[in-house]
Amino acid sequence: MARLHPNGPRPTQITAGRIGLYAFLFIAALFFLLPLYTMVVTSLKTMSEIRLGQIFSLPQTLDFSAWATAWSGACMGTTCVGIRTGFWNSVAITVPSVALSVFVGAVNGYALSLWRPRWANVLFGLLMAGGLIPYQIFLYPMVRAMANVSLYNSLAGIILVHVIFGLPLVTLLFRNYFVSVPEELCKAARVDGAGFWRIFFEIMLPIAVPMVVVVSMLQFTGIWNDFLLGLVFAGRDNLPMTVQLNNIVNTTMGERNYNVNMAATILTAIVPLAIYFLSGRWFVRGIAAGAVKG
Amino acid sequence: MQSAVSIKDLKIAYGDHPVIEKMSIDIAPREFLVLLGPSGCGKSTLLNAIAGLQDITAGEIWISGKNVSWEEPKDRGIGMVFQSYALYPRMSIRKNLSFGLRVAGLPKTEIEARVARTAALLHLDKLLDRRPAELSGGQRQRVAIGRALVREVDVFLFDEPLSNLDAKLRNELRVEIKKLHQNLGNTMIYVTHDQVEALTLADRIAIMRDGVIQQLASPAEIYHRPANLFVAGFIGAPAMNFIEGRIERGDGRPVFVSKGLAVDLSGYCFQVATSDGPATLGFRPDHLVLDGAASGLPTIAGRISVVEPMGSEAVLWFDWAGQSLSLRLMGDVSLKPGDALAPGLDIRKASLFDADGSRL
Amino acid sequence: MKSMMKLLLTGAVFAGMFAPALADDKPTIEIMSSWTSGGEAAALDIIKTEFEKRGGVWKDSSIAGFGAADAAFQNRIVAGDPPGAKQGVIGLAAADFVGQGLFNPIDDVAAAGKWADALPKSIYDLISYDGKVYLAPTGAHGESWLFYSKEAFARAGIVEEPKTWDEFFAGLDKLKAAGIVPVAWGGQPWQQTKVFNMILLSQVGIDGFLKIYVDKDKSEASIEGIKKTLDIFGKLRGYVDDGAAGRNWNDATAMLITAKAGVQFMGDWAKGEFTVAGKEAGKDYGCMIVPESPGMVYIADSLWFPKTGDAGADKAQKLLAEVVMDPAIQVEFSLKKGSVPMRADVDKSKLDVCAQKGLELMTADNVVPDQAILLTPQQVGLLDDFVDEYWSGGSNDMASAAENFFAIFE
Amino acid sequence: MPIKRKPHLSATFALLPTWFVAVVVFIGTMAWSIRLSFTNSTLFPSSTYVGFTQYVKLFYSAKWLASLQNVLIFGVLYVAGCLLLGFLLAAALDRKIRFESAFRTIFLYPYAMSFVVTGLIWQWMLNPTLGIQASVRSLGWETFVLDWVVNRDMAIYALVLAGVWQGAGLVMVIALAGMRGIEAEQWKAARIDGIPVWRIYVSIILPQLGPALAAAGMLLAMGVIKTYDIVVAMTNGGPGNSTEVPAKFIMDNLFGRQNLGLATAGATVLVLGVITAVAPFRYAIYMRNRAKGAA
Repeated sequence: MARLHPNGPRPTQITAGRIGLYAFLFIAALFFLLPLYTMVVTSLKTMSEIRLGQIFSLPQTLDFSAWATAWSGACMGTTCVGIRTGFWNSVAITVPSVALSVFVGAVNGYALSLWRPRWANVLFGLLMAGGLIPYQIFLYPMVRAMANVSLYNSLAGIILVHVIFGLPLVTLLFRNYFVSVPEELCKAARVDGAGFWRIFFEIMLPIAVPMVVVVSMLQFTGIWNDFLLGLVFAGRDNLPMTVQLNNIVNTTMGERNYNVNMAATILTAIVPLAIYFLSGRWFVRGIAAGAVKG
Repeated sequence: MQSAVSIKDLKIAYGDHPVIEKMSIDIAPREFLVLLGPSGCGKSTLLNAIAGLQDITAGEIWISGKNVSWEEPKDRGIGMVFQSYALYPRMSIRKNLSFGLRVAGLPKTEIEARVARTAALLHLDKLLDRRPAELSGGQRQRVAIGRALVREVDVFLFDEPLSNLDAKLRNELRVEIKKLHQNLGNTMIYVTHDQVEALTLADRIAIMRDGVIQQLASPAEIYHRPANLFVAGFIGAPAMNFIEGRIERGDGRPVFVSKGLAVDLSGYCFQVATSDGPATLGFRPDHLVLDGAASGLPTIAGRISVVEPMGSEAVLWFDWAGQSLSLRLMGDVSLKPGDALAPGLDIRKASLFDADGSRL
Repeated sequence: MKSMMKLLLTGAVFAGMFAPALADDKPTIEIMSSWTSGGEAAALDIIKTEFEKRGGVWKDSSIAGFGAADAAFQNRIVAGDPPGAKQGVIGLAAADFVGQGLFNPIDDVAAAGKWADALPKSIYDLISYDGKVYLAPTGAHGESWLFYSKEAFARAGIVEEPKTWDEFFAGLDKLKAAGIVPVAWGGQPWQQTKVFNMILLSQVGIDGFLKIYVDKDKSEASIEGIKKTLDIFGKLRGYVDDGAAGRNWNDATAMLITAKAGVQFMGDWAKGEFTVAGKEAGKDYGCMIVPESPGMVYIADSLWFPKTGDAGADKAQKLLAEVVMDPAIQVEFSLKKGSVPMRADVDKSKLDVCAQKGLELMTADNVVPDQAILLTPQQVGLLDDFVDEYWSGGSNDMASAAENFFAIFE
Repeated sequence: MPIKRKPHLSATFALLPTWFVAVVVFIGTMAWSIRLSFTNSTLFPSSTYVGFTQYVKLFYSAKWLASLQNVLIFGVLYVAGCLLLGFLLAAALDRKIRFESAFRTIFLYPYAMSFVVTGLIWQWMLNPTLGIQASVRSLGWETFVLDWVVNRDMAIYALVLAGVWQGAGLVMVIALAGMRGIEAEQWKAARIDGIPVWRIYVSIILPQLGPALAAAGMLLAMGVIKTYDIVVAMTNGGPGNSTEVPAKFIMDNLFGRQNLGLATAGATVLVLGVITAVAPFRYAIYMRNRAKGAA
């Protein structure tokens, strides 16, 4: 074969490395997608088909009835209304919890890193230690305390609990973010006469938007997916979707409808999933903007 | 006359670690004071303390006849420019300029007028609606200066404002700042580690080291009559030449003696009475005369090692008694490395320091 | 933030003030149960319908999973805001609550309804603490059942229900030879413990069983019984499939329904799964008490009545206790739930073959209570640990295992 | 005259709620737990002190000991696995490939799923009679074995697998962000030096991502100690004690087994253990920062 005389742009080549790279990515994608695929196909099968035990096979006929049942017909105890009602409870719990905890976390991070009041390091250390305690152990005393201030079994109560348990993580993330903000910015604003809150709202919060996005998404996922705290603190009128999902999925002696379970599971996960699918790029951007650093 | 800024017995410490020890300075109205020193000397800390951004441990700070030691920065009547510009990234230039005024609750028309005025002064008119990220470094620093100007205060503080800029921009902005000072006539306190900035801008320079002012004087005084070895060595490029030796009074006239060199000191203007003892002779490269024999001055003979032509001038490095000395020449040079030379030393322009490094 | 918090707090307080005002006068009760799946919920609905018919207002707080429901219930008690009724087993599980004075007695209802006559004595004792009746029993589940797939038995050539463990294991071998999974094993601790108990009962008899669990008797006979039980229990390891560990009982039942497996040890609630799949007792699948067993282990559910400090709720609790013990309701409830009525004086005709067998044993008092009734919750947990450790540890050292067994009670 | 300008009151004030939470909730709960761990509390707190009895019981409990060992294995492998897979995925995505954003979304979406869902689905997938094993065998490979969930020796790795599936995406995003932040000139320099691509990632990029990966690791590690949901959903601690974890042990004893004393003893041991393990690190970082600050 005559060797080409190098001239002009170098021809692009498909190398073995390139093929290997794509092979790796496709295999990884398969690994990540397989569970979701399984859930979706199972939710579209009938129970008799599921009993055959071929979890990866496509459904013989598409049967959407499990979805309808999960959303509005599945029974929990003596009421059969599906997980529909829990959806709005989850929204009512998650949205204010996320907003409040992002706000408190941002203030904490800002105060701890840019103002460093007395004992700031001690407070931060305490928070980090608190973040390591398994939260099950908090239930008992927290329930007592919440009952004492009449917040037990209330929306405000469950929101407060989420904010408290979210504090270590959100504070850590915001603090690490604000540490990288030049101190001079804060000084300049003080010379301009702005106080603690003014600097926070007009200068620091706008800078921290990427971080707010990241923390919001992390918190949203965490709070939306929470089961135990919602079960214990929310009260029967505010039970989140996960508790209802558990009522459908988790049964000790009753029969299990796997198709309904899968449909209900996907329905419960659909909001955080949608958020990641739709605003994943903001999440990535937020992290790239220095949201998570050492 | 009342001082614009007055520091009285100021002490600043981080825990047990003192940064500034008992410092007092008076700065006159309209004065341009430069705080100069190597990094870590406490100059920025001092500036921050004046601004009210740094808590002080003891002492007082007065601005325009008012004790502001405990005041918030905004109440001290100061404007400040930072090294990193510290522009608010999410605000337009207009908002950046007007932020302090809005915080202070000034009427809208007044704010607009002031912003317009400042923008015109600093040629920022066309940039007002941009974000900081869309500006060049020089433009950003002009905005930062504008943010201080727009406050229309008596005292401006600059914290190494030009350090982040490239050499050309630095020169341009330096001139602008000087012009600004001449036109506005405010008091300015300017922190830098760049001696050229200090020498060109300052009315007075305070040279600091380890939290202590080494010399507070006009640029000329500091250049020509450094108060101690540290100041002498810190100011001037290339640095001052030093020769260690002794002062001896053989027949009543003081003579500096070192390695075969003997310089008659009768022309030197002693500040203090001296006795015999070890001393350091310092002289700037430009205080050597190339042709020593012709000038009738004491000569220091050596051989050229390096020639640095710089266009309008040149620096010659030559070896003398095992150390390298420098000499500055105006105009073109025809000398080459290896050539011998014996420049003359004008003792009236030289400096003498005692064993502790203090000027004699 | 502060004003926002304040707003939230006031909102919550207002909501709290107005909510109860909606349902006054009528006896209102909040029921916390773990009966959430089809049959269970339908059974609960029987009680609910009757309760509402008699003028009560029913607020459902169902939480699936006993662990989750227990956690929620205990936290409600801690908060001083208990529900009006909680579904739970009879016996020692409720003892601590009663001891702390947290439950209302329902003595007058029991006296008026002559519960002492209607219930087997052992049950009556287990719902009474210090001579007072506290719990209203809903129904009992037989737990010594061995279900088998008739199709699988036919394919393996097994014609008769095995009478002894030896016959049983011979049958299992036949199933294995026929390429069928012999035992559809549910490898979860609570299921395994139930199997252990049914075998234990078959080995030590009713008195021996009670001696061990009630008197914590550690005599030679008891130790020997435990060893024999462990022997049989351990043998079963050879007859289960790979997927047994962690398997839900209903998945195991599904293996019988599709004739992939031969037998399953389970409580009578498994019938519900067969029924849903359209299988009929006695025709498609068989139910028998495990070989050599003189009786049946049972678990009995009841309603607990915490003190709420609300007169309306007290009234409702009494009404609810009446409803639960109504003979007709007992049968209806059991039909839906697949359980056995508690009362001896009910109409048996509607019950299926299996339930009738169970009720016979019940009325003859040939039954022993499940460990959840006889042991404290700590001990129940340790027993689960013990059985699970023996099963999955694969050890055959019965002597030291028997030693460990008795350590549970220390 | 002592001069003490008032410290920044607003900042102190703004942190008051957090102080309240840290002191009352975190320290308060710990104090409460420690106190109860010395009592014989069962269903409700009691004030009969029994010394170290609960601790003795705790360390005689095979379940507890197994749970400590398991959480250690799980924690190390889970964090390491997430970091490794996350880094590899990020490096692959960094190679200017097509459909990058689609791949990125696919790798990240599991992070939106709860551990409960993750556990449930992987239990299915790894179950030998239902999941991957059965499907592969039905394709003809009769000896294929993937029975991690039900295998006593492998169950803990099944948890790791599910955990990595869920958490690797987060690391991938963080690492990718870090890679994009690395100066192009380093790539140019490395190309001129003729260094192979993989070598650049290992020797040049990886060290620079150190802090970012450490932060990601910290984020994941904070979750490890609380590992509960995934275990309950996937194996419920079994087979045997092979996947028992401390948080589950505590939860079980707190409610189901009505053994408050033992639960609080477990919690105390766990928290003190973690603090003694973490404190030296934090102290080292603190001292390093201080040294930096003073210089």
